[in-house]
Amino acid sequence: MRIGVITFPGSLDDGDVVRAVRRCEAEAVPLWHGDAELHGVDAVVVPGGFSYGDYLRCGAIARFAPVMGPVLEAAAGGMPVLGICNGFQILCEAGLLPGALTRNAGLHYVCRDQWLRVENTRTAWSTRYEPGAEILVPIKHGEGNYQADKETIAALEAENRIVFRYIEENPNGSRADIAGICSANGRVLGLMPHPEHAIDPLTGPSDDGLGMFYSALDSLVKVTNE
Amino acid sequence: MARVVVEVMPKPEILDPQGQAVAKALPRLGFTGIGEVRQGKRFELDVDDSVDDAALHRIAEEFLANTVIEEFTVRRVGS
Amino acid sequence: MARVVVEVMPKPEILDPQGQAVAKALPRLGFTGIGEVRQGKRFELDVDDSVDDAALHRIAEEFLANTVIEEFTVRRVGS
Amino acid sequence: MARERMIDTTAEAAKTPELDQPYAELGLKDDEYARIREILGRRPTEAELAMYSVMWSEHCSYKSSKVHLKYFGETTTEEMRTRLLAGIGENAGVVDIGDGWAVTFKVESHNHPSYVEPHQGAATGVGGIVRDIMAMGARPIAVADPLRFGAAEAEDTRRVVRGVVDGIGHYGNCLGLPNVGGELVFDSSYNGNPLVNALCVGAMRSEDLHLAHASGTGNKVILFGARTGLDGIGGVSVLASETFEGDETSGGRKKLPSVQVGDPFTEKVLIECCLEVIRAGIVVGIQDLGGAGLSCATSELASAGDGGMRVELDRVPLRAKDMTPAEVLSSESQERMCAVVAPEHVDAFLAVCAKWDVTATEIGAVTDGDNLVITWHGETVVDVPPRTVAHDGPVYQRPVQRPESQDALQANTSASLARPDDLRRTVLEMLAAPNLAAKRWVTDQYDRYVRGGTVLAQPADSGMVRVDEQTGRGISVATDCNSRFVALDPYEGARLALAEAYRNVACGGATPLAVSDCLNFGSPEDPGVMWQFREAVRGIADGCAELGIPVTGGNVSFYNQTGSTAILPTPVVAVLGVIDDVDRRIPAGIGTETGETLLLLGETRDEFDGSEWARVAHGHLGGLPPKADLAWEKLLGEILVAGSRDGMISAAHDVADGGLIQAVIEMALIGQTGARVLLDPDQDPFVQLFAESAGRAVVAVPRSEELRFTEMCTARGLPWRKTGVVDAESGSLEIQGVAEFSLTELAETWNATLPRLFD
Ligand SMILES: Nc1ncnc2c1ncn2[C@@H]1O[C@H](COP(=O)(O)OP(=O)(O)O)[C@@H](O)[C@H]1O
Ligand SMILES: [Mg+2]
Repeated sequence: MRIGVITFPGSLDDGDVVRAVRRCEAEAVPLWHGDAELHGVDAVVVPGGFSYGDYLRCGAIARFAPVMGPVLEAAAGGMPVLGICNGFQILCEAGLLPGALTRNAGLHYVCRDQWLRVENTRTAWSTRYEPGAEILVPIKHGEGNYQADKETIAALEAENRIVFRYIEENPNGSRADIAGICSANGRVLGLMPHPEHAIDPLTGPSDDGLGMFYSALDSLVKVTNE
Repeated sequence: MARVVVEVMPKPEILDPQGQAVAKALPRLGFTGIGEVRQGKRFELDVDDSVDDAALHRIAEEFLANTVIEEFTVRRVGS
Repeated sequence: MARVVVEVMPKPEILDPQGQAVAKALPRLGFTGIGEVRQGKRFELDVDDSVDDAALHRIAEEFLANTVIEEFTVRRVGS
Repeated sequence: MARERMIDTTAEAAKTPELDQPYAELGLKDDEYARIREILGRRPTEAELAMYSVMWSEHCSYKSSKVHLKYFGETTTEEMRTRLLAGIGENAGVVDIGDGWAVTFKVESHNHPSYVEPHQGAATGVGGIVRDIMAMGARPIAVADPLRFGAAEAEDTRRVVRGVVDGIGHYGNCLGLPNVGGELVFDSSYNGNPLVNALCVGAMRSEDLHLAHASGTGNKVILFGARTGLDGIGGVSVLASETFEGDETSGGRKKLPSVQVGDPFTEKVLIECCLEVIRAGIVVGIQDLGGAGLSCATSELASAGDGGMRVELDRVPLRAKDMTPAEVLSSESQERMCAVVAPEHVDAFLAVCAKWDVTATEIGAVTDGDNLVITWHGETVVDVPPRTVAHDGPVYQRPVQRPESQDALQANTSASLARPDDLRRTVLEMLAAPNLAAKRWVTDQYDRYVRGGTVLAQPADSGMVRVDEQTGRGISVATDCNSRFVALDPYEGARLALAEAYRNVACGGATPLAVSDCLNFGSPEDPGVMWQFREAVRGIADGCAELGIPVTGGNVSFYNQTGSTAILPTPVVAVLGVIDDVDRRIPAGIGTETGETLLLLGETRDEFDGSEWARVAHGHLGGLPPKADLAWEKLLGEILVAGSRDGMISAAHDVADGGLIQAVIEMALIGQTGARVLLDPDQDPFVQLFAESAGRAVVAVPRSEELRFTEMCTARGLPWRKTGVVDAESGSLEIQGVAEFSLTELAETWNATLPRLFD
């Protein structure tokens, strides 16, 4: 299995995603923002960081990068795509996911270990979790406050597209405690928390994040078998 | 060369934590009589005369503003 | 109630990385003919009629703008 | 055109030897100016004057501190140097940590800018120290930020705290560097003068070590990174206005604020770009641009090489219009680096820069002459021996005098202070005091996870990051300084700062290896301050000799004062440690196993002078600091490391501000596990709970290891006492016979203070 990891100028957690992918014994394929080519990968991760400095708005400049063209095409064709933090912001800016991520309600950047509930275990990135599972994953962002109009939120709820919700405490004011959402077909997932920083209790609060990467591998195996 | 101003403000129905924080802080600093505050962005662009209004509108709509959460105005303010 | 607009822009001699990033990105997005871009803030305040211009000036100067690196204008735009 | 004619050249200088020059406004003394004339055999040009004045400033030339700092070198033995690959004098010291890895670290201050513009001042402080580390050829891997602010409740503190923390967070987070530690101290002596110190650690393969050299005639000098603007020129704008008569239309400029705005994104790509050219082996030397900008970079590069250097200054990419050569040389625009590159590698170098979209320009070359020659549109504006700018600045023997008030200060001990009856209340009051309260409000604004190698970070005693993913080798770093102790006795206080940082590193299970410092003091023109300074330097140096670890570098910041009152002397000490496998790190929180024993290592004495209790309960500062016994600290360190190696310790925390009870409460809250504290019936409970005797740590030891561990302590002569038991079921902390607290009550008390003050 080959999982592509995009590096934009200003990406920070790309190396950590590569580490997480390797931990699951899949092949991590570095993808460069300026290269409009996915090099035959089976899935793509858009990692966290401050792409292009996150000037203007988070993700606003990155979504125009050459590599994003093929990402949009592949997503339309059902390829699993995961956007983490800045990656989530980029996917929203690019229109792959609805809504937008705005300044945290507390106006501070927040780095902490956060409990999440897994609300949907049927997406390409969440099948390894038990329904309703509670997982502990770091968050670290200044603009993770998910906003969309009422209809969009209602539709996300109705279609069970809210995949992860903050529990115990909402760290950023996000509507409906949204931590992560998916596309209508469940193949594209965006979330603010960082599964790649929860792969080993030595360097993170848990290894709960590995489930996301294993889920993707499962879904790829299934697709291949079908 | 013309100077163009693009103003981008959060849509009224979208929560504006920055504006709210300002409104909340003002009385603490001894300033009363301020009701709601909204905070947005202001861009000043130096624009070649070859750039027409339609292009400016697209720059604002597709790039400077995120129309999911923001609204914008474009204005030429002279050269 | 009046509507007041405060515009805050980086001083000309101060680095404006945001504006620069926008200017640099535009050609990549296919928009040419834009020279310099500067990015600032825009505040809309709903203000009681009791608040006079001097108070508004102080709010802008002491709070909304950081006059070490920014300059500002205050404008009443009607009610 | 008009302006170009007015550029002051060396030819012009030779023709107009008697021209009045504004050297005093630029901070040069009469005799310093006379020396410059003597060196050059003529008056300096405007650009030369700008160069000398910044490079001979206190900040760049260490003119007041040099004679004292020499003591660090004199006290460093060959044995202490064995792991040192580069020491004092380089951009940052470099230490061999094993497995082929070298680590470099340094602390710098950005105090004054952070008061004027807290966000940008602090942000650019981080940016500057990171470039120092890059200049050694290392990849920055972690940052830490020792901070001191005015009284927590004071009027202006909120503005400064919020701006500084936001600035450090924004810049460091955006660079992708985990923030793994620091300090947060409030004291009214910092009211008008916060201390914003920033530390960066970098790692590299030993063979990649790059010192700033410019050897090799014909090698090219390349400036890369951000464009050069008018930021941070401050003093030098005097030149413009003096020469061009002030008003803006004729080309003079308003006095510019010396504020620089940082662009962390540009710095992030600069890091990647630098590392790529270093890895490709296509640079001869590399130098950061920090204070004094191009003046510093060109003169230091040139004087570190074996020849001269020629620079075409008009090739420097500018951001502002009509800058003069003096302004270009003095600009402190951020996010710039300078490299020396062999001609055959220039294309490859520029290609890497293009890949990262980093502006890069060849601005000159190494020559076989002796001088640094700088031209502007073909005319020579600087022609100087580079060493005279970079290294031969003035050296002062400032008067040193122990202040008369010192005796009275030391005589005013805490012995007469009323001690509390209600210890329960005192525990809670202390826990909520701004200097002891939880630092989460600050540390939650910093990314500690990025790079995926952080093993310990706040609220642990030290920050620890993995350096080698294969072997698990890692480094650890802690910074400390109790400036109240330093005020009472600068020599002992500085040794205590060293002792505490050393102990904090050992508490994580790492072996301390090297020291860096950031010496923050008042005005060097005050003989009393110079006395504090000299004593502190001696204290650190002697302490290092006792511990057997070298000082590898540091930074001096003078003129820190609120009004005319100097800050408490604050020599911040940073200790770097190594651990062969981060998997055996010792956490600070208890709860790995229930029923573990809590042991207090070290000895508790009735020591309250300068303590946090004296401050909180009585606003008192006087007497003599606790005793520092470094042989003992060393032994304690060895025992902690041995305990970690043999799996005998499951948690450890040093005992410092607030005493034993503060340490135990923190261990319980971090581990979210209750405990019972057992006091010695023969000793005063107040003293046991709150005294700040040095050389102590609390460790949690699994029952099965208790005997083995205590026997080791006894055999090696380290006093220990059983001071409690971990009680996972209780959800509370009980001090037997004194008081009981639920963990919830403690957590709320500990966590509430900073949000209340600063949100
Ligand atoms: N400004 C800061 N930035 C980052 N971490 C900090 C800062 N201030 C304090 N910390 C962290 O908070 C924790 C508690 O600090 P402190 O009580 O000063 O530790 P110690 O007494 O062990 O030196 C430590 O992990 C320290 O590194
Ligand atoms: Mg400690």
